[in-house]
Amino acid sequence: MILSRLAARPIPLVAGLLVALLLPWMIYPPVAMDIACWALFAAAVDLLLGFTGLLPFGHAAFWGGSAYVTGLIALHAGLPFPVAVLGGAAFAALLAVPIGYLSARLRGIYFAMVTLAFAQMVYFVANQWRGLTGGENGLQGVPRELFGVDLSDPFFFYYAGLPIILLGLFAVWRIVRSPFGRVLISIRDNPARAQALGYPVARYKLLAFVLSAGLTGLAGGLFAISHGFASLDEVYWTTSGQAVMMVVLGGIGTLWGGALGAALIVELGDYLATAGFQETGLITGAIFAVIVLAFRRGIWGTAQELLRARAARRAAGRTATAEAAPEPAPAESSGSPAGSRPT
Amino acid sequence: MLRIENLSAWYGEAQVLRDVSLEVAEGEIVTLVGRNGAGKTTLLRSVLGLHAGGGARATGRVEFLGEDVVRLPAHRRARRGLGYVPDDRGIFATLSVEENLTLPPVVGPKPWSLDQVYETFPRLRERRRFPGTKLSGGEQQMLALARVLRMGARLLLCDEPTEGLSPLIVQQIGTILRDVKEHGVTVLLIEQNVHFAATVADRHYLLAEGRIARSLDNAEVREREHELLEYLGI
Amino acid sequence: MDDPVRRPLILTARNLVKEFRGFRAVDGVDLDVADGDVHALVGPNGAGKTTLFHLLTGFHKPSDGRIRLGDRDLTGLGPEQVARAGIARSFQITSLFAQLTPREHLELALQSATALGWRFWRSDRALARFSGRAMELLDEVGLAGHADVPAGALAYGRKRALELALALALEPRVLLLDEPTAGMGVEDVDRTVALIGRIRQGRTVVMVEHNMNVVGALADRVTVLQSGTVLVEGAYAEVRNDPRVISAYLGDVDAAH
Amino acid sequence: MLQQAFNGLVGGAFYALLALGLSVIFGMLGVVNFAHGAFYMLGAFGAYVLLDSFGVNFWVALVVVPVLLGLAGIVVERLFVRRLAALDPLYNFLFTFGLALVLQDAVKRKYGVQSQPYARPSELSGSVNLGLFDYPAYQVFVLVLSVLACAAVWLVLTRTRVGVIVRAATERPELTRALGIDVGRWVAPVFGFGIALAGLAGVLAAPMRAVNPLMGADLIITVFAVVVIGGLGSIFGSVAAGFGIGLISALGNLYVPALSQTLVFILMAVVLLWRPAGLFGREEAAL
Amino acid sequence: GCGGGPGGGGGKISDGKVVLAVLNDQSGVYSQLSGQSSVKAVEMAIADYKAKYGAKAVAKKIEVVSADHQNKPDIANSKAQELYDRRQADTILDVPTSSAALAVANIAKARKKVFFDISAGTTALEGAQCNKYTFHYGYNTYMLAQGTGATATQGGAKNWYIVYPDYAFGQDMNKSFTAAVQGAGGKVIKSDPAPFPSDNFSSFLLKAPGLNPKPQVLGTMEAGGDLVNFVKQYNEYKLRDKGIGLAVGLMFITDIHSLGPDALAGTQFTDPWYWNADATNRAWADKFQAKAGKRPSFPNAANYSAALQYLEAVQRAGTDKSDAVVKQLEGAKIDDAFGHGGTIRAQDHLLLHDVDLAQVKAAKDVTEPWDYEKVVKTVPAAQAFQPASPACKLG
Ligand SMILES: Nc1ncnc2c1ncn2[C@@H]1O[C@H](COP(=O)(O)OP(=O)(O)OP(=O)(O)O)[C@@H](O)[C@H]1O
Ligand SMILES: Nc1ncnc2c1ncn2[C@@H]1O[C@H](COP(=O)(O)OP(=O)(O)OP(=O)(O)O)[C@@H](O)[C@H]1O
Ligand SMILES: [Mg+2]
Ligand SMILES: [Mg+2]
Repeated sequence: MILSRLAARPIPLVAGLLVALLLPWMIYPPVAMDIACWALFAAAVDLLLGFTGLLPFGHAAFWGGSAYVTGLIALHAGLPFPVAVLGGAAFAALLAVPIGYLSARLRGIYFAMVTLAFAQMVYFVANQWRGLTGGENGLQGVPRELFGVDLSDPFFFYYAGLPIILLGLFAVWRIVRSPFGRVLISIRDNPARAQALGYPVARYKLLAFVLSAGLTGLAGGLFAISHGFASLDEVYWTTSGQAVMMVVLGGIGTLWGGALGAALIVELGDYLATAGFQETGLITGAIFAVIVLAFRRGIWGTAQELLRARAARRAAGRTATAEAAPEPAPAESSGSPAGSRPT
Repeated sequence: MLRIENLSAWYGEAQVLRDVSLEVAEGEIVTLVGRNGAGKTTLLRSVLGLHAGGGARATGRVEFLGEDVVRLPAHRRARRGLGYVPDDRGIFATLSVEENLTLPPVVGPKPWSLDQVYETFPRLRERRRFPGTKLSGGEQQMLALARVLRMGARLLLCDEPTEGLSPLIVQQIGTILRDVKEHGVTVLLIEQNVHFAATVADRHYLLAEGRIARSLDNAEVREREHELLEYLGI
Repeated sequence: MDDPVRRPLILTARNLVKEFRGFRAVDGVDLDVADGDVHALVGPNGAGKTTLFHLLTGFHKPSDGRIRLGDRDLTGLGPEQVARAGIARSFQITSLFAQLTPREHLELALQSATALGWRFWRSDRALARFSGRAMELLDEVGLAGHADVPAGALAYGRKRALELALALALEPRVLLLDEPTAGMGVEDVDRTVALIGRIRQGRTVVMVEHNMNVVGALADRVTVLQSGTVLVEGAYAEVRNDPRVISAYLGDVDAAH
Repeated sequence: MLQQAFNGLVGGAFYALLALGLSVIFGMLGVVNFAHGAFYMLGAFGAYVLLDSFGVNFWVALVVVPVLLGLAGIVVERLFVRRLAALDPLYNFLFTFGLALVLQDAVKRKYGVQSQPYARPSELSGSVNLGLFDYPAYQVFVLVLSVLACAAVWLVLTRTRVGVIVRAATERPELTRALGIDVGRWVAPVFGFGIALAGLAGVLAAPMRAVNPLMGADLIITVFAVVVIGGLGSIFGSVAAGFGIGLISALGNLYVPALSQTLVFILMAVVLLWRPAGLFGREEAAL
Repeated sequence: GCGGGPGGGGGKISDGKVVLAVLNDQSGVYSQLSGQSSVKAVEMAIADYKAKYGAKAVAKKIEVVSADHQNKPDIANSKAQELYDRRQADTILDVPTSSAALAVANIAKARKKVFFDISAGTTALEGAQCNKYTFHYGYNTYMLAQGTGATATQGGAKNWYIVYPDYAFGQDMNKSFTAAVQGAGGKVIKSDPAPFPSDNFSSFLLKAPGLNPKPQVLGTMEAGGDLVNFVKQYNEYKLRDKGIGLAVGLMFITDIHSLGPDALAGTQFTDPWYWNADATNRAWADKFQAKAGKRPSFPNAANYSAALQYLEAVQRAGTDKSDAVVKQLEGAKIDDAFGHGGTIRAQDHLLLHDVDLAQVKAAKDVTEPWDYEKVVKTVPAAQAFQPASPACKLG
C-alpha cells in the first residue's frame, strides 16, 4: 500500500529524530550536516521519482542555484542565514517553473535527459556569469550569520541548521500524504487514467517539480552556508546523479530510504577521501550498478519487504483462516513510470 | 501437422482461451471462425510463441510436425516452418517491398523464388522499391502472403487475410490460397467471413467463449449458415 | 428501442480524421449520439473504435473534424478538460492505480471536481469527506466488500466493475465504455449487462462491444465501423439485418454483385 | 567566418558520431546509454595507451580500439544490460550511469585527471589549403572520416541484409521474431557496434582534444541535447542535428560569444516547445 | 563532539605537536609540479629545523600530513576544514589553483589558522581577499607579467597579440600583461579570449600574421594541457618563421619537460626560482634529488622555505598560537634556499623576493636532465612585485 503509511508510526519517527539529534556526537559534525542536507535533497528527489514517476536528472540546477543565491544573499545582505536559505529555495522554485514547464510534458527517459540538459545549461551560465558566481573560483566566504551568534563551530551549526532540514523533510512527508500527493501517486501509477478522471496531469507534474525543486533548494542553500561556499560542483551533473543514487540506494518511493542512502554515500565518500582514495565514483558507481541490477528496492525497501513478510507469516500463524491474500509484491517497475520497453 | 491440446491463455487476469484443442492435418486448409474478440488471434499468437510477456500467459501443449514446440522461442518455431500473416499484415514501414519479402529466412523445402512471387503478384514487382506501407491494403495483404511463401513455410497461419479488402481482391486471395494448397502447403485460416471460409477451406472450427464449440465441414456450414450467423452474433 | 422519434443529440462528431504517419485509423467519421441512448460501436479489430474513443476524450488530437458535446465545442481539448466537460470513459485494457484501494480510487475521482487536489499542505485525511459517496458508488457496482483491498489484488471482473464506478463518480453526461465485458466469463457478462442497464438511467452511454448479445440487450443504436469509416448506423434491429453488415461478415464474394 | 563554420563542422562531427551510436543503441534496445561518453573517453585513452605502452601508431589504433571497445560493449550487454531489458528503460539508464562513473574513475585512478599528450599522426601534421584558407590537415581528416563513417552506417542500414534486419527489429521486434529471425542475437552486436562508434570518435579525438578521464562526461550531456533536438531514435535526425548543432554553435560563438556553451540548450528548449518529440522524432515521446 | 573550536589544548604547543599540512593536487595537472614531492620538501625543512635547534626546539613533535584537493575549490574548502579541525593542522601549505587557494584562505580566516599559499598566482590573496592568517609565498600574476611582458617589450618586441583562456586566471593574466606591456611602452594590438578548455587554436594562430600592425610577439596565457596544445599548433603553423615570437604567461619546468625543450626553445618566461640558477639553489636541489629522486620545481623549494620559516617563527614566538606566529612572520627577512633577498610584507603578507627571467634552452644545449633553462636576468624583489594594494585590509 502507500509505503509512507509506515512513517506515521511513532516509533520510527522518534527513532529517526533521535538519530538526527545525536548524529554530530557520533560523526564529524560537518559530515553530519552534509548528510542532513543530502537527506533532504534525496527526499525531494524521491518526491518525483518515487511518488510522481519522474526521474529528475537535473536537480543540481536547483541545489546549486539555491546555493549561489543563498550565498549571495548571505554575503551581500547580511541577513540571518535561514532567511538567505529561504531566498535560495524560492529562487530554486522559480527556476523550476520554466524548466518544469518544458520537461514535465515528457515522460520516462526523455524527461530524465531533458532535465539533465537543462541543468547543464544552468551550469554553463553559472560558469560564465563570473561577476556574480565567481566562476570556477566559486562564491567564497559565505558568512553564517544568525543574530550575532557565533556559529563557526560546525558542531553548533549543525543544531542551528537541523530545524530547516526537519522542516523540509516534514514538508515532503506532508506533500506525499496530502490530497495532492494522492493525485501524484495516481499519476505515477497511470497518467492516462488520472487524466481521464479530470486531472490536468502536466500541471500537477509541474507543481510537484516546483515543490521538489524548492525543497532541494532549501537543502542546497543550507549546504552552501554550512560550507561557507558555493561552487560550480554544486550545479554539475554528478551532483544530480548523486542524489538519484542516494534515492535508489535507499529505495525508490520509500521517502526515508533516501536519507539512509545519503548517510551511506556521504560517509563512504568521507571515509574514502580521508583514506586518500579520491575516485569515489569507482566504488559508489559500482555499488549503485549492483543495486540497480540486483536489489531494485534499495536498502529500506528490502528491509520493509522482509519485515512485512515476517509480519504476514506471523499473522498467518495466528489465524489459520487468514483470508486476505497479502498484497502481491509491487511490480518491478514500482516507483517508476508505468510502461515497459518500447516495442 | 499441428496439434493443439488444452490450450489456455490469459491477458493479465482475463482468460481468453479455455482448454482449446484442435488439429490440422498436412495439406489441409482449416478455418477458425468466431465472433470478434473470441480469441482467434490469441490462439494464433500462442501457437507462434508470441503470447508471452506483459501479462500475456498461456498453458497447454502445441505440437508441430510431431514435436512439442511450447518451450521454443518464437524464431525457432518459425524456423521449423511456421509462416505468419498477422491481422494487421505486419508490413515493415522502414523496409521496401522487396526487403519485406527477403527479410525472413527460408525455412521449408519448397520456398518460392522472387521471380515466382513477382509472376504471381505483378503489382508487387511494380512496387518493389516502395516503402512497404505505401501499398494499398490489398497489396499489403498480397505482400504478407507472398512473404511467407518465399520463406517456404509449411504451415501458414493467416489472421483474417480478407478483412477490409474489396471483393475482387478477396476472390484473388481465395485463388491464391487454393493455389498454395496445390503446392502442398497447409493453412490455418482465421475468418469472420463465413461464406468466404466455405469457398476455400476443407474444415472449420468454431471458437466461442474461448472454447472450441464445434468442428464443421463445408456442407454443414452451407446448410446451417443462418444458425451460424446467429452464433457469431450477427 | 423502436421509438422512431429520435431524442435530441448530445454528442456529435463531424468528419473526424486521425492519421498516424500517413495511415488513417479514423477516416471521416460522423457520429450522432442522442441524449439518454445507449449507443454501441462495433466493428472488426483495428476498425478504429478505440482510436475514435481516444479522439472523443481528447487523448488524441484529431487531424481533422469537430466534436461537440451539447452546444460546446470540444475539439482539441485535453483529456482532463474533456473529462471536466462531462465525458467520462473506461479503458479497453484495465487501467487502474495498482497501489490504491477502490475506496481511494473513488475518493480520487470524486475529488477531481474540487480544488482539493492542489492542497499539498493538507492531510490526505481531508479526502474522507468523499468516502460516504465513494461507498455508495462501490455498493452500486457491488464492490462494497472490497473497498480496502489494493486494486492490484482485485479479481478481473471486480476491476472492470471498479472501472465503471470510477467513470460514474465523475457524474458524466456521457459515459464511454471500451469493451466493458471483454475477457469475462458468461456470469460476469450477465452481471455487467445488468449493471450497465442500471447505470444508464439518466445518462448517455457510448460503448465499444464485440459481444453482440450484449449489444442486443443494451443498445438503442449501433454504429458499425470498418477500416476507419462508418459502414452503417441505425437501430440494432436495422443494423443487424443490413445487407452491408451481413456482407461484411458473410463475404463480399457474391454480395458484391 | 567560413573557417569558423569549418571548426563547427569538425566539432559537429563528434556530436554526430556519438549521437549516431546512441541512436542505434536506443533504436534497437530502447536503452539510453549514459556510459556512451565514458566509452568515447576509453577510445581516446585506448589510443593513448596503445601508443604509450606498446608503440602502436594512430592508424592501427583507429581500427583496433573501436573493435576492442565493441567487444567490450558486447560483454556489457550480455552480462548486464540484458538483465534489465524487460524492465522500465530507466533502469538501464541508471545502470549505465553507474557504469559511466566506474569507468571514468577507474581511468582517473590509473592516469590522474591531467591530460595525456597524444601527437597527431605525422602524415597529417601540417595544414592543407582549402582554396579560401589554410586548415589543419588533421581536422580535415576528422571531418571527412566522420562523414564517411556516418554515410557508411547509413548505407549499411539501408543497403545490406544486416541493415534490413536491424531496421525490422527496431520497428517491430516481435513480428521480426515471428518471421524466424533471432532478434536477441543481434542485440549484443548492435550494442557493441554503437560502443565501437563511440570508441572511433574517441580515437579521432585523441590527437586534437585533451585526453583525460573527464573528456566524455561533459560531451555526452551536450550530445543528449543534440539527440533530443534531432529526435531520439531517429538515426538521420541524430546525425543531421549533430553536424547542424556543431555549425550553429560555432557560428553563434563568433557572433554571441557569451552563448557559446548554452546555445545548444537554448535550441533544445525551443525545439521542445515547438516539437516535443524533436525535429525528426516520433510522436510517442510526448505524453 | 570532536568539533573543537580554535585554540584547543592548554600548553604552549596545541595538541602537544606542530602539524604542517600540505594541501595540493596529488593526482591532477599540478601533481608533477608539486604534489607529493612538496611533502618531501616540507620533511626536509623539519629535519633542518630539528638539526638547527636540537633540544632547544620549541616544537618537539612535528608531523606532516597531506591531502589532495584535486584543484577544486569545494574539495579544498572541506579538506582545509578537515585538516584544521580533525587532523589538528597548525598551518596549511601549497594549495595550487587560485579558486582553491581563495577557498582555503577563507577557512584559514574563519579558523584563525596560518595558511601559506605557494602554487596559486592570484593577486586577490594579497588584495581584496587578503586576511591576517594568509601568506602568499612564491609568485603572482603581476610578477609574471612584469617579468615577461615588461622585459620583452623593453627588449624591442613592442606589438603584442594576446590569447588567453576565458576564465578567471586567464582574464587576470590578460589584464596584468596588458598593463605591463603598456607600462613598458609597448602596445597590445588585440587580445582574444579562447574557450576553456580548448583543443583548437587554429583560428587565432591563422589570424595572427594578418593583424595590422603585425604583432612581434604572440603572448599566450594558456596553461597546462591547453598550453601544450597551443604550442604544438604554434609550431605547426610555423609562426616563428613568420616573425612572430612566442611568450608564455605561465610556464613551469614540468611543462618544458613534457613538451620537450625543442618545442619551446627560445621562449622567454618568468621563473620564481630555478634549481640551477646558482650554487645555493643547486646545493639544495642536490639534497632534494637525493630524497625525491628528481630535480625540484619552484613550488618544491617554496614549500620547503615556507615550512622552515613557519617553524622559525614558532621558535621565536615560543608557541604555535596563530596570532603570535603571525606577528613573528610579519616583516620577517627571508634568506634561504628559496627566498633570496626576501621580506614578508607586513601590510599584505606577500613574500617579496628576487625572481628570474629565464629562456628555454635548445635541446642541443641541455647538458643534464632537467637542465632546461638559462637565466637571462634576475629581477630584484623590489621591482618584481607590485606595491601593497589599498584593497587589502588584514583583519
Ligand atoms: N493486449 C490485450 N490486452 C488485454 N486484452 C486483450 C488484448 N488483446 C486482446 N484482448 C482481449 O482478448 C480477447 C480476445 O482477443 P483476440 O484478438 O484474440 O480476438 P479475435 O478472436 O482475434 O477477435 P477479432 O475477430 O476481432 O480479431 C478480446 O476480448 C480482447 O479484448
Ligand atoms: N498510436 C498509433 N499509431 C499508429 N497506429 C495506430 C495507433 N493507434 C492505433 N493505430 C492503428 O489504428 C487502427 C485502429 O486501431 P483501434 O485501436 O482504434 O482499433 P479498434 O477498432 O479499437 O480495434 P480492437 O477491436 O482490436 O480494439 C489499427 O490499425 C491500429 O494499428
Ligand atoms: Mg483477431
Ligand atoms: Mg479497441
